[in-house]
Amino acid sequence: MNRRSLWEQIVQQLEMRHAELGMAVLQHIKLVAVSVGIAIVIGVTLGIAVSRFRRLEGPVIGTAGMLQTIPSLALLGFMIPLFGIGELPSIIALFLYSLLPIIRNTHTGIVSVDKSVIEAASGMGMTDTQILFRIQLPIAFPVIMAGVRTSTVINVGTATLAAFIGAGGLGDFIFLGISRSMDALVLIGAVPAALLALLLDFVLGRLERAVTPKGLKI
Amino acid sequence: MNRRSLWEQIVQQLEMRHAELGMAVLQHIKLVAVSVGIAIVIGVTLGIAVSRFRRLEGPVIGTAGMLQTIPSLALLGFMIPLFGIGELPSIIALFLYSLLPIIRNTHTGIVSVDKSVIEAASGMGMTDTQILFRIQLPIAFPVIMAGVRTSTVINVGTATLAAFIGAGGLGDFIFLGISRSMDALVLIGAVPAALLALLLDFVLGRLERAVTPKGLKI
Amino acid sequence: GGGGERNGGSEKAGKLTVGSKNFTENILLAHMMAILIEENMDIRVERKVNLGGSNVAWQALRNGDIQMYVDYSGTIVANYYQEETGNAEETLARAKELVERDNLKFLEPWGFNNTYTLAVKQDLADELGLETYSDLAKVSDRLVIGCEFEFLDRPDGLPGLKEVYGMTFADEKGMDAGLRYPSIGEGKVDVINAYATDGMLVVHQLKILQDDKSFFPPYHGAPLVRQDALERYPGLEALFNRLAGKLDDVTMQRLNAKVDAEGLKEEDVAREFLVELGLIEG
Amino acid sequence: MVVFDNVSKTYKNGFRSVKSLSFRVQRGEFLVLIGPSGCGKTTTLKMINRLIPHTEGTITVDGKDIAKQNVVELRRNIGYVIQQIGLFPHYTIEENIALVPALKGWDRKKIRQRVEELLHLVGLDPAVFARRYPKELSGGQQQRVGVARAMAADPELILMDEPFGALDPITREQLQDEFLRLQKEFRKTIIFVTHDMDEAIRMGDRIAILKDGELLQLDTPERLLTNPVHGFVEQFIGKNRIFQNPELLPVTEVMRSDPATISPHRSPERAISHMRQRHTDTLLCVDEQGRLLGIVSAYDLQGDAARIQSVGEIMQPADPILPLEATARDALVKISESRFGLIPVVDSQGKLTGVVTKGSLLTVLAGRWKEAEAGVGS
Amino acid sequence: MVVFDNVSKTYKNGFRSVKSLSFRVQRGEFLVLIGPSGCGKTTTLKMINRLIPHTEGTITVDGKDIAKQNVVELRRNIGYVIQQIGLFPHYTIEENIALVPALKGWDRKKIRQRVEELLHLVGLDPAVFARRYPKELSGGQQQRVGVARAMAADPELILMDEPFGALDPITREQLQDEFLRLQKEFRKTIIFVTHDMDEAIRMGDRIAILKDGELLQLDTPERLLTNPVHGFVEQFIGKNRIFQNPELLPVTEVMRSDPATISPHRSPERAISHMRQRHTDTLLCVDEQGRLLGIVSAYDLQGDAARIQSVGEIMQPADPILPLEATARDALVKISESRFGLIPVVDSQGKLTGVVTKGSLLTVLAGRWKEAEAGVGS
Ligand SMILES: Nc1ncnc2c1ncn2[C@@H]1O[C@H](COP(=O)(O)OP(=O)(O)OP(=O)(O)O)[C@@H](O)[C@H]1O
Ligand SMILES: Nc1ncnc2c1ncn2[C@@H]1O[C@H](COP(=O)(O)OP(=O)(O)OP(=O)(O)O)[C@@H](O)[C@H]1O
Ligand SMILES: [Mg+2]
Ligand SMILES: [Mg+2]
Repeated sequence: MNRRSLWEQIVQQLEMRHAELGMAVLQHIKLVAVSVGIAIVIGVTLGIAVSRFRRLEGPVIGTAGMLQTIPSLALLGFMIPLFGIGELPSIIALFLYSLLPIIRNTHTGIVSVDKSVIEAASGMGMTDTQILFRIQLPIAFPVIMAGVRTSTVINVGTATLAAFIGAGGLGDFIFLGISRSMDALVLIGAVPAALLALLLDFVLGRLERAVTPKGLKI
Repeated sequence: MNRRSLWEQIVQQLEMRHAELGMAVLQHIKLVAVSVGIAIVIGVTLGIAVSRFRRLEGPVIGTAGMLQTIPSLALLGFMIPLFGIGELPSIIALFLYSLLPIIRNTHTGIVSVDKSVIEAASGMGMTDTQILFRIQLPIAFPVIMAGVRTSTVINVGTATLAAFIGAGGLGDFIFLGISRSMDALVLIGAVPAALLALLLDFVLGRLERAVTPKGLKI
Repeated sequence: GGGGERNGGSEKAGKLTVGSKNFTENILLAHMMAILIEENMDIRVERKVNLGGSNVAWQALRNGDIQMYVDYSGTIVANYYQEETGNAEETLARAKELVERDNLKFLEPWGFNNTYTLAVKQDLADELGLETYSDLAKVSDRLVIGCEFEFLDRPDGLPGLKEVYGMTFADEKGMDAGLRYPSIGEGKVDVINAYATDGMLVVHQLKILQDDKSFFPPYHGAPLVRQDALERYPGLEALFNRLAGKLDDVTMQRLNAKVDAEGLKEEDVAREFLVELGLIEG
Repeated sequence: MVVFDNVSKTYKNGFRSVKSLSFRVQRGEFLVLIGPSGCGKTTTLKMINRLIPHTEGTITVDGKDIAKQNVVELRRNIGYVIQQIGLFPHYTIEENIALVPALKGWDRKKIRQRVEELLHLVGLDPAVFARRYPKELSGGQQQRVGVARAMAADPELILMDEPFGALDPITREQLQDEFLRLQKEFRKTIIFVTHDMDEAIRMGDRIAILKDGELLQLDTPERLLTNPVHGFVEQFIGKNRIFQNPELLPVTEVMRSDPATISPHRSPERAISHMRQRHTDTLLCVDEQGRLLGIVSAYDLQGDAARIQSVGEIMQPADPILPLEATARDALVKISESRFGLIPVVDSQGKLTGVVTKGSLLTVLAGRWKEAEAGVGS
Repeated sequence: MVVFDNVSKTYKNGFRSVKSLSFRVQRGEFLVLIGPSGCGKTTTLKMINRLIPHTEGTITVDGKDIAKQNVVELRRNIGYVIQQIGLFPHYTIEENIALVPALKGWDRKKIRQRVEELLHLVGLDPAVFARRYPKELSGGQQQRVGVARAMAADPELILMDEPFGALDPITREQLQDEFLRLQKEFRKTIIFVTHDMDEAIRMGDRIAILKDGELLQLDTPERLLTNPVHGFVEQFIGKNRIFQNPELLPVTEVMRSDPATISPHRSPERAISHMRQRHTDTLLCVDEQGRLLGIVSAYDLQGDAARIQSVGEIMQPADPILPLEATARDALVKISESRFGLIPVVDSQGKLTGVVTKGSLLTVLAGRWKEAEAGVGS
């Protein structure tokens, strides 16, 4: 069925669509950045809350988990009456999907901090909040970052679904390619998405290394 | 547009489809159990490898991350020529999607184990393998389990996509419901999926608690 | 199914897998094929309905994971083989010709033409006096269109429409097929692309506009079956041809709506229709 | 400042690690908790800052029941040196110490000064160590940082759990000295856990001996040493402790209280026969009130016996002499200066109460040594 | 067994924590490493089992260069007590101790027995502690488990980093005794880090004193005490150490080497004038070869002088006497038994070499005490 080689097709499609592709990449980054950004803030907060008030653990992590099980199409569908179509519902959906790894790793990271360090800190009269921000979060940082990085990478993949609801991004190319059986188009969308995931993970890794205090490095 | 109330619709659909629903739930569990099972074995192994040979970290975690970015439709599409449709390609895809949180948390968990404990262990002549299995893995267990639980819950959601490729499961109901705008059908698929996620998370949590040695509990 | 004895066991017991794409009509038709086989031949039928789109079904068929499903002439020509479509007869002939390359056979169409069309809400149509695509073109700069990705991109989709009718929409939103109806239902878009036989048109009380310049190619639906299956079960082709021409657009729309609007089970609707036609016993 | 009233701690597994503890620590007092491993010292300490909640009784700090106090408030004013050291691995040494002052809102310059001051105090050169991370320090260096950190915000009450356990004697002694100086100067109240009796004796105003969660004795080091109320206390103090710490032993313990005396008016003959009777070659001259006047020796007498009427004429001034409050250590140091090999001990009125001889000193010291030896096998 | 040849360690930040260390530890020897906090003791120890790689020189264990040996093999045969204790938090006490034997494939029953035996050895009741987790133990209890764990598989060479640092004196002494007994009985080679000089003296066959990464002196406790080669060593040992450890001081240091002697054939008159001359009231009788025969006292002489021809007739047997190898402690213990307030010291041929008197003892002991006092200010 391929009258042209895959490579020729890719070149042809890229010639035709390079401007759109640039836009799609930018749009994809925007979707990921905004949704993960919010997810970090909310997810870390919830993770903290859960590690502080143990009875919240079931409800919060359970809810975040249940959100993960809602297929994106269903979630997007439910959102149309509330938020319409386009960016907003996509970002909300992506945000909801990003929560679980961040919440769970924040929680696990915090409760794994060495007890004698916590004891020293509370023994010197630090409030729970101070212990949290100055001791637990910095020491739990690598574990939390593992959650954030997982979440971000998954999010780059999930963000292709924004195409379903008219929010653009690289998903436009991929799903178009799929529905038209044009592997070239799929690749034009999928390769930048994969590269974007690698790039974001790399940047977050650098950030992690830069922010992790020297004393915690191996 | 709904001439019957949502509740009536649900009742009607359940009456008509309860047998299929039961099958779908079992099928869903099978897909999740098999794919997560394999992902735990391979993911933990890779996580260990990555923490042992630090130069593997980039390639392995990068690859697992890139896999996450491939939209499920594209991944499933690529797999048809190789594995056809049905269970096998679904399980392979689900397995691939489950790797990242497990690999990453295994790695993070292992490298976070208290240095003086490792020093004591290696100082008494334990081989790296013995340290791994008797010291690092047990102590990293809560962090690894956080990854496994995240992965499992996400997997329950992703497994709905198996419907695309004829592997059945709860996705059949959800996607039919979506394409027909029948919330009742969506719910009949989504609610059991959510409950399944909760149940699996609960079971894994119990398992975690049962297996975590008393000395590590808070 | 258990109608094996009726044919006196002349056929050697075997297995066939019937597939379908992931929309109501295609699922209904798959069930019809399956029921016909079950009721008339001593063959076990497996249903792999609701596959994720044309592409999945098409690949599964060529792989041999399924032996048959219902496809459309325009889709075959334009989508799978990426050739120009012509009028109904040309397209059908071309489709039949093309699939032979892949050892498939496109059987006789069952009657309906599930072509693309454009739909707006009834009240908007009333308000703006919309009947035809040309009417729509005049006010299109004030309207937002929501459509499937492929429609947005295919030369025989929106780009061609814009050229032929001179439409210029205020915004074009590509989205998943399943989300078009809720989007227009909630007023987030004004116009959507639809299929002529969609049951959802009835549900959402949408008005189908007239393709007054006959822009869209024909999409006549017929079973697409693997050659090897036809050879192995010689009665098969004749069995399916019994339905040829029996399902016009209106009938198809009615059946689709039974599932989409009334929430009936696809298999039940299919069986009921076959009984109605007298092709199987009730 | 700190009052325990019938305080007990029962762990979840039913183990009672502290049993009905009652004691009172004055402001400015240095109390040492000591006892065998696992006797409940750490538990007692941690109950004060509520790191371990007590299960019975009441603890008050500064007159306020700690159970009813805001726990952060309570701890903010208590310095705490944890047994496991527990430095913050992600902070440099400097940041570890600066943390509480920073939380209390001190200004940067003051904090910087304080950190430098404290690092010097614990014997670590700020130029070398301030920017290192805990894992780059030796065990003893880490421990010292832990001490500096507890003192950073200048708390009134300091709880210290074996703070010098990992230090060599020189560093330890320097820190002990600095600490005592600071404590006396600023009247800090300190509760100090140690397992080292020497340290306890050196540092403590009072020492509490715990065993199996019970308080056996709480007393000043001197009274504890001379008056152990319990066999275990005695054993724990160590039989040869006194021998090693002659400054803790009152001179009255090493003197003979029946010195051979004579009135200065007596004749030399009388003196000689008295010496023979008492098996001694020196007599102490005293007046009617028993006040010490001088010393007469056999050698002097033998030479001059014919020439004189009364011993008073050849009596030598008694030097050195020791007051009643003197210690065995004073006696030890002075006995070699003594011409006669003995030192008279006089009370505040100058009255002779006893005499320390080489023999009496050695008898007591060696006697304790022999006891210790006998005790080893038991 | 362990040989250091010019070994140095330079950390990544350029800090040299161990400098050109060379020494040799014999099989069955107990070597103590001691020195101030941060001097490189832990570093030295960890270089032996390659937990810290040395950057220069060679270390051999059992004749093999450790750098060329399989590291697991090497460590498997070396017991190691880590300074931070480092118990495995997820294992019970029992499991912590049983781990290495289990890895070595011992059978269950043997392991069980060994665990019980070791827990008893370190003074923890297996019934109470075997099933607890580390966090449920006090600091000292955890430390003891660490010691038991290192010994579990009965290694030939044991490295111990401040293993008794958190223990009270009684528990510590018990463990020290047990350890010495075991070491002598099974000829273990032990390298032991401590900061406690008493412990070093008590335990070590030889003691190595480190400072700033350099080896200042490596010697037996006796030679170290009497012959410190370096001002710092002397300071570190502590001036009053001898006074506290009379068993370390040879009797020759506290005796007078010019005892007043007399031949048993001499007349009583001659003896009395000799006594007066020497300011003493006892004379030691010796034969022509200088062998000790007995003691003559002034009191005995005064009574019997007229009745006898030679002092030999009233000479008393000399008891107690001390051999040359005796210590000041022996002298201290025996002096009070002595009727005459002195103890003759004889060599192996019975020849008189000196005499210990109360005066000579006190002079030496008090003299050191005074030195110590003078030293405090410096
Ligand atoms: N990772 C490191 N980087 C730089 N210097 C280090 C590092 N680890 C230790 N040091 C330094 O090396 C020196 C020796 O450390 P070591 O742990 O051997 O001391 P130590 O003799 O065991 O002291 P202590 O009795 O206090 O335990 C110390 O001054 C310490 O500060
Ligand atoms: N969580 C716990 N559960 C049960 N028993 C405990 C727990 N924590 C401590 N104990 C026990 O309580 C007793 C007192 O412990 P504590 O830590 O106060 O001892 P300590 O006097 O500080 O000893 P050390 O000098 O060894 O540090 C010990 O016997 C210990 O085993
Ligand atoms: Mg303690
Ligand atoms: Mg050390």
